[in-house]
Amino acid sequence: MYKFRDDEHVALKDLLFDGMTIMAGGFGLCGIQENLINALFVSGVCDLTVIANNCGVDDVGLGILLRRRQIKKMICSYVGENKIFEQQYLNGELEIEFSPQGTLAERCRAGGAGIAAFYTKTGVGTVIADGKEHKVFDGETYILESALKADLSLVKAWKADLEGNLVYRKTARNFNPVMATAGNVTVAEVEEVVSIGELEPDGIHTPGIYIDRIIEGRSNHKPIEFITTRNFPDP
Amino acid sequence: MYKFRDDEHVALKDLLFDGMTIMAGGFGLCGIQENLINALFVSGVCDLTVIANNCGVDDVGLGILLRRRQIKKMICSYVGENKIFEQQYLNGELEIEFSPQGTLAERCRAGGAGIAAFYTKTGVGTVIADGKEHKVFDGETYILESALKADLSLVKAWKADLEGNLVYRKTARNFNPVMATAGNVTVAEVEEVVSIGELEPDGIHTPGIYIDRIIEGRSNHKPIEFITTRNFPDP
Amino acid sequence: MPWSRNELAQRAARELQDGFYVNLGIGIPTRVVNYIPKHIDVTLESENGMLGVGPFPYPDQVDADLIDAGKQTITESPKASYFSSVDSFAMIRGGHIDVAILGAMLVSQSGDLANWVIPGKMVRGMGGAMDLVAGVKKVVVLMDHNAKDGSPKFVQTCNLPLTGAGVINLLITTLGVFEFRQQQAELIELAPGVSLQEITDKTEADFVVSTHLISVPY
Amino acid sequence: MPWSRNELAQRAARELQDGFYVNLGIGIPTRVVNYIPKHIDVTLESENGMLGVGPFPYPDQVDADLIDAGKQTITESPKASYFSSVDSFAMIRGGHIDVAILGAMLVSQSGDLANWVIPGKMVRGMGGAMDLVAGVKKVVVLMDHNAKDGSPKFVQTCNLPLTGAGVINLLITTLGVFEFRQQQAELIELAPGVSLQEITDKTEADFVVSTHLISVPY
Repeated sequence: MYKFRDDEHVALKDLLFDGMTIMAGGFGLCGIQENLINALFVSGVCDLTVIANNCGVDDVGLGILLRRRQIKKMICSYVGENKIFEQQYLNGELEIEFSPQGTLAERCRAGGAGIAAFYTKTGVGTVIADGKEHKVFDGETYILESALKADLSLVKAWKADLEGNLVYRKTARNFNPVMATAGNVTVAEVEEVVSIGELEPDGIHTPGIYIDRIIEGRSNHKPIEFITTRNFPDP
Repeated sequence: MYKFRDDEHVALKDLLFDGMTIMAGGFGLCGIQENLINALFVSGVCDLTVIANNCGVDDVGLGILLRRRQIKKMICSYVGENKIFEQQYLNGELEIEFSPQGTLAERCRAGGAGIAAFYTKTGVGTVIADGKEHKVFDGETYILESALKADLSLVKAWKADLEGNLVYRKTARNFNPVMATAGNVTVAEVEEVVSIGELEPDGIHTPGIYIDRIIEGRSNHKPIEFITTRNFPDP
Repeated sequence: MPWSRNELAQRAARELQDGFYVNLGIGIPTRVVNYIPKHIDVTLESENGMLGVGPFPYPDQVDADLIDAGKQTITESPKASYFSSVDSFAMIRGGHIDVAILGAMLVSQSGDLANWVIPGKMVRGMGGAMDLVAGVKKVVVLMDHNAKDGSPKFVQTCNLPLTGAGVINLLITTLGVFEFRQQQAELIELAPGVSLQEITDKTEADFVVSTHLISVPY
Repeated sequence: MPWSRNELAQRAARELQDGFYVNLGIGIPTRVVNYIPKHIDVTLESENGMLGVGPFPYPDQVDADLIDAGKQTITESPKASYFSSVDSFAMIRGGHIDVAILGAMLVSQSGDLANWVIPGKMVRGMGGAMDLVAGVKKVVVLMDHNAKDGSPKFVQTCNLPLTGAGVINLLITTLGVFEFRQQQAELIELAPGVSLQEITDKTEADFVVSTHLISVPY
């Protein structure tokens, strides 16, 4: 019970400070924290370093934070289609650090799992390897990549119980479970809060130990970036 | 369908060779591969390097392989109560490499995940750190631990579908999912094989991509090392 | 006559075997799915966290929680499983995916791939492409043999930022098929009616010609 | 009079706070569970892969798939979750467990812990102990102040292989409580009726005495 908060503003209020680092789960617009991101926008917290796979689009997801110039630096694998982002980047108002998607995920995992750094083959021979330690294992070259941590992690799940055990739905899982582990404080936005005992213990994706606060999202628009369909078969 | 095999002998027959490295999931006697280990025993394959958290007890689990002196080297975190093991070790017939339990798990994960090595705090200042690379990150000292892989991984799950998607039950999960990822070939022993579509896609613990062959265990004794109970409450 | 883009996809589909786990990149590679022989069971992976990608949904099946790595709505096959981005890239980097089929801007004669920076456009990021080419067992690249202005895309050295160095196993262009061994390209197949002279003229890269070159008159 | 082993466990329970996630080692530490105040909600972790360890089962509830890290049969609490050994030690090493309470053979004045090699016996392995002491936020050690032969167990330097160097935050012995800060031990509490003279005589380690030393006459 003590983890549940009434709304997204209450859940974040005392956790925000200018210059902080925030991790946010999500892939494109799938599995993003609509309500918590809105609370970030309303709070006006600025000079943020944001670690997320993408930065939303102009009017949705993390993209809305660009309107008030709240983001100083993005650590991501792909920017996405975002005009304001492009403009601020080309003006030098926004810094980007690209990390290959798997390396980004693994760096967050390392941050949450007490691993300081790891050797990966990804990026060897590319600009990503510039300035990084190289080492040969079994005749193959690897580069050293370091852990990422955040002051605050925002995650979106399908269901939570009051202990903070989380279950995600389909591909909305993506970066959410790993980012839940790498925040100094982690706040989860879910579609439904259920009683303790309702989630199957063998089926829990994120154990409650990683979750400090939970809100039930007031709005769940779940926008879709590209709707692709096939035609109904002929009857 | 093509992954299912009739029994444990058929499943392993063409995969075994003297001097090979085998990983086996399980913690104590919980989540061990009773039938597959029996097939290893029957096959007589020898000079094995076995990577497992423990080595069973005298008459159960991996311990039975000691009777025919099939194991040359164990990589494990805890030997357990095993007289034959002790005897063969003290006679110099058996080599042991101890790895702290979390480091052992992480080394197997690295093997399966394309990570050559990683820096951990575990073991700094102990004999485990002897001869290993040390490096300071953010003022703390870490040691470099390397990946483990196997020619063959044996895992035990509760249920499998014919695609090889696995679900484990309670603490019988332990090392099984990670070892499924680090074998050149992985064979799963399960209590029940179900049709494709019967397992909830959000609840699958090991995706079928990691599983090459499946058997339904003929015997499931599931021995318990220490039965501890409390008294029934007074009526 | 050079292969059409659909024929590129059709040729790539011949690299798939029964039981393979496959990752298809955005663009032409997605068309490969239309040419997988019916008797072959292939499982499609999407690097945002699923195995067993199904076809696009009917309009009433669209689910915002179910998209592929191209952010398009999809469906799940009966054997589908979902996992996190961490587990997805552990699978990719760990060499568990059998084949990745990707597009390219430039390919070098030593098997370097450049496909994440488009000249003159803002750099949008490499997404999962660097992980895929570094980890997947076999990397197949599909591309037009030449750019729209006729300039070669199979070159001696890529003058664009690389996605991976020496990572390509098979290059299928509109004019032919090249196999890479020890970072050396070998022409193994010509598109129907394409001559060795033509492909040599339109290629900047050095390559050897297979003694078993497949060449079909148009 | 020195604390009994149950009183050690009782004293250790006072280190627990509402909402804490706790790992209890084998031996005396398991008794801590009997002294957790009713109004405090503590979640027990077992490093073989679960959070929310419940009490021992009734005889008809015994489940071979449900054991703790000591390989004893247990039950699950309603908020339980299961996970793999990899995820369990990611949790431990990543600093997510609030307190680990462990036993010891020897403890040094700089907070070194030796508890995995028993002199004269075959080395059975460290299990998860090295990971726990390296990763958990607060490491509390419970032990008899002296060995059966009277020799000190709180020493200047451990002459047994270490489980971790400088990892202990709080040492609770049968004679008193020591806190470690910057690898320097400070005596903060005496067992009832134990004098500063007695504990000093029975200790080989150097320690400072807190200006707020808690000392209760027996």
